[in-house]
Amino acid sequence: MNNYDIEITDEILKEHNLNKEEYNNIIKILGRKPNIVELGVFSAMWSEHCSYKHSKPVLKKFPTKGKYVLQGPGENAGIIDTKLGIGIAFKIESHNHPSSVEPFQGAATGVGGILRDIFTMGARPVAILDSLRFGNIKTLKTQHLLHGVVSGIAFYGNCVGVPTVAGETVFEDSYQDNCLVNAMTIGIVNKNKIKKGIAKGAGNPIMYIGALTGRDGIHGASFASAELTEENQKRRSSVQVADPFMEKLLLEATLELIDKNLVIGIQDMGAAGLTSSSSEMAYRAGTGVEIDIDKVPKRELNMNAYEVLLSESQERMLLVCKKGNEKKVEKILRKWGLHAVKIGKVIKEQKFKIYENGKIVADIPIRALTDSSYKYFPLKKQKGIKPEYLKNININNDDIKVPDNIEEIFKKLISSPNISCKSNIWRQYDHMVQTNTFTLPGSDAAVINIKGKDLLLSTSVDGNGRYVYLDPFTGGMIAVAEAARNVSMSGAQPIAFTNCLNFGNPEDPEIFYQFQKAVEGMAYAAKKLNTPVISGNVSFYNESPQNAIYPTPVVGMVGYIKGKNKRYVKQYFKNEGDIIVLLGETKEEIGASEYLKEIHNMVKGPVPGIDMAKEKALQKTCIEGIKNGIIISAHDISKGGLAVALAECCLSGKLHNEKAIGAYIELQSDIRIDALLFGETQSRAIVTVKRENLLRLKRIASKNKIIATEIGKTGGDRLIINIDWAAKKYSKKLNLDLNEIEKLWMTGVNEYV
Amino acid sequence: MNKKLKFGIVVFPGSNCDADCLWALKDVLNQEAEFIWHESKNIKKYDCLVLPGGFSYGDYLRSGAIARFAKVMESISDFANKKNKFIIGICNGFQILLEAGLLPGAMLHNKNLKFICEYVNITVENTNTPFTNRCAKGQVLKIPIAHGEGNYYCDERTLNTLIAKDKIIFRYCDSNGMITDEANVNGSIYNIAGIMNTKGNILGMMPHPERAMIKELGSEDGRLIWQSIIDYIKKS
Amino acid sequence: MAKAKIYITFKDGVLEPQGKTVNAALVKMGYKNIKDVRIGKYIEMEIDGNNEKIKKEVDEICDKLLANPNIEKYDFEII
Amino acid sequence: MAKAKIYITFKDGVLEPQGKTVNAALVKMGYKNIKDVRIGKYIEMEIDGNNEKIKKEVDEICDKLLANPNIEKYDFEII
Ligand SMILES: Nc1ncnc2c1ncn2[C@@H]1O[C@H](COP(=O)(O)OP(=O)(O)O)[C@@H](O)[C@H]1O
Ligand SMILES: [Mg+2]
Repeated sequence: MNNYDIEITDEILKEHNLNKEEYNNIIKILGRKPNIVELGVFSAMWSEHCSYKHSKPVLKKFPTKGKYVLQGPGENAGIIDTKLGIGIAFKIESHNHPSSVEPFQGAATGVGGILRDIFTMGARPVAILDSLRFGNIKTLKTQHLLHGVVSGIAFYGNCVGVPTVAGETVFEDSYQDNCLVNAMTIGIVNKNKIKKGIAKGAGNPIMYIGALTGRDGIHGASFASAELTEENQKRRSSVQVADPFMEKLLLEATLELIDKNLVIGIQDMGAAGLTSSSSEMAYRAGTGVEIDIDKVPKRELNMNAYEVLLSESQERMLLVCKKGNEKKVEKILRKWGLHAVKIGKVIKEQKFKIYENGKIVADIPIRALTDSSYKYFPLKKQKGIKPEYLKNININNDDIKVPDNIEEIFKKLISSPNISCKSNIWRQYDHMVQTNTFTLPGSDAAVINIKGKDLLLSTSVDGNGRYVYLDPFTGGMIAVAEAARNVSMSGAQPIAFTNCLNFGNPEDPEIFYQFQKAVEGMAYAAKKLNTPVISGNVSFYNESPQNAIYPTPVVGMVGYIKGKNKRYVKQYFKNEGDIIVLLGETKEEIGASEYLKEIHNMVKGPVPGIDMAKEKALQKTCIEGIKNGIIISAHDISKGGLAVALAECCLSGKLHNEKAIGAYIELQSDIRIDALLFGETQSRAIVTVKRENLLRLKRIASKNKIIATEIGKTGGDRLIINIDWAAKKYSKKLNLDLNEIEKLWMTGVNEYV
Repeated sequence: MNKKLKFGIVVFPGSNCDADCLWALKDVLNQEAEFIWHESKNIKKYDCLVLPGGFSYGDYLRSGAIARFAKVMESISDFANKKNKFIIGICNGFQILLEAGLLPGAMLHNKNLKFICEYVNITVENTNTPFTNRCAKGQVLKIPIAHGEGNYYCDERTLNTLIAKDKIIFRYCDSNGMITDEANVNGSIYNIAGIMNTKGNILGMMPHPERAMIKELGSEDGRLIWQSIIDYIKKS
Repeated sequence: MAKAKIYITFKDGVLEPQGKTVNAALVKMGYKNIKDVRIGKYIEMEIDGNNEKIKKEVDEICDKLLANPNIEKYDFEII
Repeated sequence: MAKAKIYITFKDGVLEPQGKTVNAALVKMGYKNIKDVRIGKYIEMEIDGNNEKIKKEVDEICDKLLANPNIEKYDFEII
């Protein structure tokens, strides 16, 4: 018999990440002192991870409604409508801390978690994206993390049979001690089969399905919300092991249950496991739950209520079905080699009631655990203060000497970790299974076919921590703009996005300022682009005693290509002899660029400016040009600027089973060469057209007030860039052999994975 | 003569290319195709069985090792012994056929120890088979692979027999059809990408023909293999 | 209740890439005296039954499922 | 030349999906008396050097490379 009525000391409170005030509130809520089980439950549910206590007020700034939004934030995943009878469910989630400790299992279970969030909605997962950030690639530590994370994602996604179609991989010192592993999943769901995490109908059984409960990840929720100190590194028992085969069975069984209308509500057991899934489901339905710990299927001996409630064992789901349907549920699970066990029931009283050995061991009002408007809920009214470092962060272009060894600089950039090709990463991911991947990794956005519908999905995941660090508001805007831009480069209309907000310790007002401003920037851009936020995730405390990570919001955008002929393009030059057009204007902006970092070893602003109206106009131009069959290829200009973008247009055909095609470029310029070639001015793209369509493209561009400049022609096996400064009577030429730059492009990261 | 063939696609727990095969056969090639649950015994009515790719039982012990004990496998040797019955195992399906002893040899980890997903080139070594009669000898097919354990291995005697009896159907090659070490992505012995049994009615191959069915996916070469089977059965 | 300890290794002559790779990695890490690395499986099983029967069964299980006789050999002990 | 035999298994309490799956398969195949299966690694290495040094080295190698200390434990013998 377990005795849970132990004295709650300061020590114990600290271990549970609860302060005195919160503890006193718990006493007020219960009208008595909590026992240790209840304390554990509060600790988990009030942790940052589950309660969003710092972020909630800020997240309200996001636009979340729109004509395509079927399900906004608040559920396991958001859903957008296609107006074709199906919805698209998607969400991104972080698994940063687990991956720092144990990269393979951490990343793998991260993928598992986000897959479950999608299929609990009744949606079949059709794509995974991964957004990864590590420290210096030259260090053994980073190589170890990179290797573990990539093989963990591959292990899981490949086995479950969902293609990993796109992602991003960034290396920056600020992530040396805190790598970021964000994974996104997209699923498709029949509109009338959408399921939610609700425990409706008093008397209905609560069924447990999936893997057995072990002592994995106990303290996981509070663990994920504490800074990663050396001591935490040693708490290794909380490592969860991934079982993708179990996930695959669970996926098929869940979708079959939903298809056969046997599900009232369903949710996966994620952070804070059984506790959060059951209480959230009850909260959404305005009910309560009664759970018998003895009935919960366990993997280990002598597990007590505290452990069972807080276990974060993977591959488990909680389901509420109609009373009387238990046998039918069990039968389907048996077919898939799984079991369903009734562990409790829905009750009318809005309480979280847990029994063990016939005795009640936890009795808590549901709202106290889940409702942020509840009187004693520990919402934090944190204030942000503009960080000191921002006061002196911008350089003057004139302080940077104009270089003359441009070819060398180009070669250094093309082989730098953030710009070089990541093909050895995605080569380890099955990115073709399900036979829908029309645009493979290696283009701005992945394009996914939806069989049987006049619809393609386009998706990209993007963030730029350095921009946000140097200018949180603008950086936030650019994160959204870039993700939307990548999607529109394929010809798709961006519809909505999900986001993962990776930041340091929010209790630090300077970090909180970064958070607030970045969200404001993102919200602003979202409104301007008409792309609401439908789901997301916040990951705080990404810091080590040495430093916090760059504030890193990551945006996962989804767009549509509609119509019978489903027209879409890729980023690489398609034919010899096509006309190359630069859309947008190049300004003298070198701040915050990859060039400034790699060549001048400086992380300084100003971040390139962005005018959201211009941005939208650029995207519109591309979408229209592609839809009308005028634009043959389109690639936006991002990291590394114009020169790098051109090289990518030349080379990336090779990643898509086609050949590399050179280009001859002539630029007229009045700005300095490094800004022209490597600056990261926003809202620009390189597109190609047939000579006879040039005028039509120019018309579309001018209608949208976008400057379209013919800058060259495709062909040959070299990239030649001629630059002419008429005013200065000066010219310069870059002449690059594609084979040579391809080799350089393939180093950088590929040799380490 | 427009009679459709009946394909049965075996679904093991963990199969994940089953739906792709169904799509390729039914939607693209307009044949009759349906799933067969791994516990089923009734497979007589099919002309051709497909063992699809995926991770049967997670591939947790060895790829294909557990799946070969599935109930459906008990009827498969019988099926294979009948006249005009064909089996094609793709990727995990190939691994299962090896484990079941229906094809000789075994699979090891890829030589770089990593999962590899990409388009590869394979040459057609023997066109006088039910699976390749639509191809030209030496023709280079562009078909994707996606596996971590596709490094085909067999002992020397087996290899010699395979060569002597012309049972090696596909080999990894470069885009010009040259059989090189560099083109041997996973380290397979003799660049082997696909083999056939002695009787000539069971094919195992690592590349995924069902993924190379429409040009949007990068190649249509996979059709040649399916179409060969269809033609062959219709003629006989 | 008895316990079986089963050791599965690759047959001689089978070039298993894992062992080779680990060997190379170790030499690169400075362990130049490592000459040969072979990676196999170690399986523990709990079994009910009498010793004679168990022995026969474990042998059967190894032969049928746990090892692939084309490339692997096995050995076991019952304790 | 000495030989090291290394056994790597999962730490107690850590989920071991491989063993679980194999166990279920064996029961389904009719071996109903199999109660628990755990799959680990068995590694054989040939090493040059004196026994004391080898012991230290193998221990180091296991810790650094062969086993994942987050979830695995190891044991070895030198013969
Ligand atoms: N970790 C990864 N997983 C999958 N694909 C990746 C990964 N990292 C990069 N990629 C792919 O590499 C290509 C280039 O990525 P990136 O430089 O981030 O593109 P962009 O600048 O257009 O956002 C994209 O197709 C992207 O999907
Ligand atoms: Mg881009």
